[in-house]
Amino acid sequence: MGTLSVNIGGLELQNPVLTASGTFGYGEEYEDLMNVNSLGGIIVKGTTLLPREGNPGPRMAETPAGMLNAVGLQNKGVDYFIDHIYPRIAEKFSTEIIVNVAGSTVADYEKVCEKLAPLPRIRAIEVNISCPNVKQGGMAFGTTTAGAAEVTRAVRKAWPKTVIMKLSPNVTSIVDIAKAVEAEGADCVSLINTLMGMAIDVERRRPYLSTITGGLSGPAVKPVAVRMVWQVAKAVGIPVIGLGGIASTRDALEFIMAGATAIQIGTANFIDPSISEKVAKGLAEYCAANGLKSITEIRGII
Amino acid sequence: MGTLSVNIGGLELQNPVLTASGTFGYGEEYEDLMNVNSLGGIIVKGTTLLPREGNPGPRMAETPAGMLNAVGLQNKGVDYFIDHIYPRIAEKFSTEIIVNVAGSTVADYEKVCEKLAPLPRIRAIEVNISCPNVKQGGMAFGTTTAGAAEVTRAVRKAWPKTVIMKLSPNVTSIVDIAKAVEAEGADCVSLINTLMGMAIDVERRRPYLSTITGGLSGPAVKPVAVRMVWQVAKAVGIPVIGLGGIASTRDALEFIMAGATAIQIGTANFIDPSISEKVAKGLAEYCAANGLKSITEIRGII
Amino acid sequence: MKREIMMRVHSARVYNGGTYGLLKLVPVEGILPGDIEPGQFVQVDVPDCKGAFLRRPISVNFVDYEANELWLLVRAAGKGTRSLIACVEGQQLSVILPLGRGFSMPEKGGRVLLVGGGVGVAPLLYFGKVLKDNGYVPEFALGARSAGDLLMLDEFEKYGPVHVATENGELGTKGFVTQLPAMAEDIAHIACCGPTPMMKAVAKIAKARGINCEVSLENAMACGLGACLCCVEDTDHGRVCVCTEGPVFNINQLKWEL
Amino acid sequence: MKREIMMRVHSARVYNGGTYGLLKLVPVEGILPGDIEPGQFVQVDVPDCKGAFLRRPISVNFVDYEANELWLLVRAAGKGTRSLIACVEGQQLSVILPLGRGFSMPEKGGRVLLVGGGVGVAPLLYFGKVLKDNGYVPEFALGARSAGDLLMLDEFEKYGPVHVATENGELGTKGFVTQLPAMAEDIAHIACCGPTPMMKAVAKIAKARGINCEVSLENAMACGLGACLCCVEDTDHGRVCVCTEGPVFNINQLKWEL
Repeated sequence: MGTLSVNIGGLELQNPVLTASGTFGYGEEYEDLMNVNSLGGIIVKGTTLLPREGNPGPRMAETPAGMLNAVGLQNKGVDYFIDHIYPRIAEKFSTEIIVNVAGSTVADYEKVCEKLAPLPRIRAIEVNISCPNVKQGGMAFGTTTAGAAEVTRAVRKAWPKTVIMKLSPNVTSIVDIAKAVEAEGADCVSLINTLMGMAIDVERRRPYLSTITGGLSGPAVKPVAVRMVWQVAKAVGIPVIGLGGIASTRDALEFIMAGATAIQIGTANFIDPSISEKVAKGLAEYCAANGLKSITEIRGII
Repeated sequence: MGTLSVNIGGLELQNPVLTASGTFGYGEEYEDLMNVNSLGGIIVKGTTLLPREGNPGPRMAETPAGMLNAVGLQNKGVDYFIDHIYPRIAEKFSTEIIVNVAGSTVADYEKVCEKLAPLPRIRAIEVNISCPNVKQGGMAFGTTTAGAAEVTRAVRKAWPKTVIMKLSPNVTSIVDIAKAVEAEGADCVSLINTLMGMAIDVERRRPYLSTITGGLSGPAVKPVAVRMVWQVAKAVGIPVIGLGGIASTRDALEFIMAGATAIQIGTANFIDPSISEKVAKGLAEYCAANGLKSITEIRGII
Repeated sequence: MKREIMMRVHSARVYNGGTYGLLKLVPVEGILPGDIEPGQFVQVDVPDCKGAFLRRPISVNFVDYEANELWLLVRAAGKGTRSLIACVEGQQLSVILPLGRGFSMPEKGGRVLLVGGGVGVAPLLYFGKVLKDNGYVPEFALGARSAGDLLMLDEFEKYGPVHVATENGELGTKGFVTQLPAMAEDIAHIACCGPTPMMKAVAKIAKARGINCEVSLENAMACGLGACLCCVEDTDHGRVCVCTEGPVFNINQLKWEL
Repeated sequence: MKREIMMRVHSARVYNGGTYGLLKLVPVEGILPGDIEPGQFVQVDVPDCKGAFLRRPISVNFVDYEANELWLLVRAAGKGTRSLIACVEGQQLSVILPLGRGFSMPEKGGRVLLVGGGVGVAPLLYFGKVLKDNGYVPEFALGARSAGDLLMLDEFEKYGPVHVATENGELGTKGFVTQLPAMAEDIAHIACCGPTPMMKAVAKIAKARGINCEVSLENAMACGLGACLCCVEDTDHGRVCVCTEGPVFNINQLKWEL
């Protein structure tokens, strides 16, 4: 086991650096610009039972140290993924490929899991119960303990490998949600998904996004994300994957010290397309410089 | 009535620009640097029944496009305010002086209201049920509809003039909280207080704040604040005062278009101490340039 | 192939009192990639600037392979672009390039008109050069609010006849590019870039007259790599990313109501 | 009285490969306020910079009323201060000044020692000048990690004898300022600024020997005006703002465990 290897609920990663769903496509979009296999893994775009065209444009607005998006789970559906995308990326990439699974109903989640389960290279799924940009399902499941528990229970039955539940920060107590999914057998939680936000084009007197509200990400949300990771990591026994505004090795260390076992890089990929590889290298350098035999030595030291 | 005059639950302001509690002291700290009387009003530091020394230092950490604070309601108590501060600022300032009232128990809030009620120049209070930096009371009241309603009911009895309830964004549904305080007779709501956040000094492997977590403010939170103002303004019949990262006339207009009757400037005062006066002027210029007879013409046009 | 390269500002000049800036960039090391096509764009990391977070997508204005220079013509639209315009000689910028699909080569024969509005003239310069190099005789129809907003006319004149229109009548025909006499004559192919209302007006003419017409879109964009799915446009083959399927589209692909 | 004034960088130089920078600022209009006291500080708005949000509190290094110059000596501690050090001649900065309470004038008679560590030497220069102007003979005890971190020695020498210590022994006594022979002799008054451990070591000596001693604190600060209550320090008169009650405190006021 290497200095950087970590275990996220049964799945061993060569290092703690993952790319966040929806910010890294299927990895192929970045392969000209970096070595995707240098990462612990990639989490591919939110995948639903049927194809979805997502929300109309405009879907993006820049905000102070962040951005709003309103993509709304655009994807070609799980069958297309299995038939056309999976074979290509399973061939191309040796790093872990984690599929982000989304749905409008509990049955949707189950069916997507069942379809993905036979794929040998998919050893973990991240279950999205926190997308603020879809009308049905999405965040609705993630903002009550009952809803989060219900999806977890169904997915747990349909998916024999590692289940990561991705949590919404738009709640009074993310700890309660985390405990609820842990109780239903989740192997791991990842947090935070985007904060629900909004921006107005004052000149045109209308919202920037077609959906009016959207999901806020980027360095702006990092303090909220670090706080939630710290709270959840103290409260649950399963590993926590931290994300929210990570744009440097220093930021990644902040999440690890707050209690994260692994981290995801999201919006920062848009600005520096090789940032995830740089952070993986940076963590190795940090361990070497500080005499750590394992990155886990500093996990949760706050 | 001027182009900029607005009414916040019974209290007429000459313009919609207020300064946020805890960011503008008692106005005197800024009087060398700007004309305090050019504002709609000032909201003075959170005031409690007994003196409080607040949290130990360090209380501040800079974050991307924002800052965390953990002041914890340091103040000399309501009696000191009445005897020593009020006479001075009531003499000095002709603009509205609004007192931010905080407490650990419902009885605390009541008593502070009773003591302040006879002061003729205090025509409104802002009730803080959302401070993330104190152990008792504070945010605890602001994160449940029952707690928020309870404080509102008590304050409503003890305070005959305008009651503004200041809401916490650290909740699943700020609309539910706003409706609960409206139902108990609040004249107005102000939002958002700070988001609970955290930052870690990676070099020293410890949190920047003595309290570990603190309140996040500044432009970073603006998209969340605009979204919540928009949601609440659509859902309640009482006026909404918007705050959260406002640093320009453009930002103020964004909140007004989202539905805010008035706005507060907070963290931006630290960077540009005359920003509140500039925004008041900027709003007047905007109305003139756009042929508005009243700033209320663009209120809630989203 | 996409690359992220560090480039140095070789020269920087502003137009119209800082409303526009022209940056000529050279790679800090090595030579420019040889596969940059007219109509493609680059993603530029904005220099330290409080108000800009994401990269700025900027169309390729010109590639001078002899001088090893990439030219970017930028309009000061916000803090990020203002910060780019304020760049000084010697400053270094991270640039990802080349991105997207550029203009198609027209069929041979018939008039080819490159129609630009405001800073939208930018990508037409390099396209004009490549057309001329390939034996075409491109004509330019360039419009702007005032004479000061008509940019780089001397450069355009190197590659073909230039027809200009200004809204205030300071230079050329008074009015919009669509009112230029050059628009009324026979046209086989149009390549167009400018504000959306102007592109729609041109597309409407092209459609009515059966002219093959491509337009370059400017949807709000985050990654520029096809990963974030933010910059989508509805087309005859679905909701697609402008950054990878465009920015140049044939008007027949678009769902524009004309 | 506090004022916000625009100032222009008249000259900028760096020390030790950019670890430190000295900015000499002149008001864009008019003359410097006449009430700037040694040990006070200013709040500088950082030029466009992605990583810095708040103003940076910087101590007054020197005021040259004849040249109408305010000098700020800055250490590159983070993005904001690096951005300040990178300022070039002619650049304009918003500065709020003068802020806080500076050093007290010592009682006449007896040795006055100004003890500085690292960039903490900054406020001692102007204090030394004012002391000399008022008939004192200040001595300076200045320490740093290496010779390159000992700043502006030629300036200090204008106002009194300078004793130096470096941790690596490159210049002066090897070790800390507390190990300087000048510290062992009789001292009536110390004014001290530097890293907290160094100030505590000096305060311990002063307390043990009954020397009147003031130190300048650097608590994390937001407004600098006494409004936000972020920079508090526990004192014998309660938890007070360093920005208004300090930054200079007599060690007897502080709750330091020495």
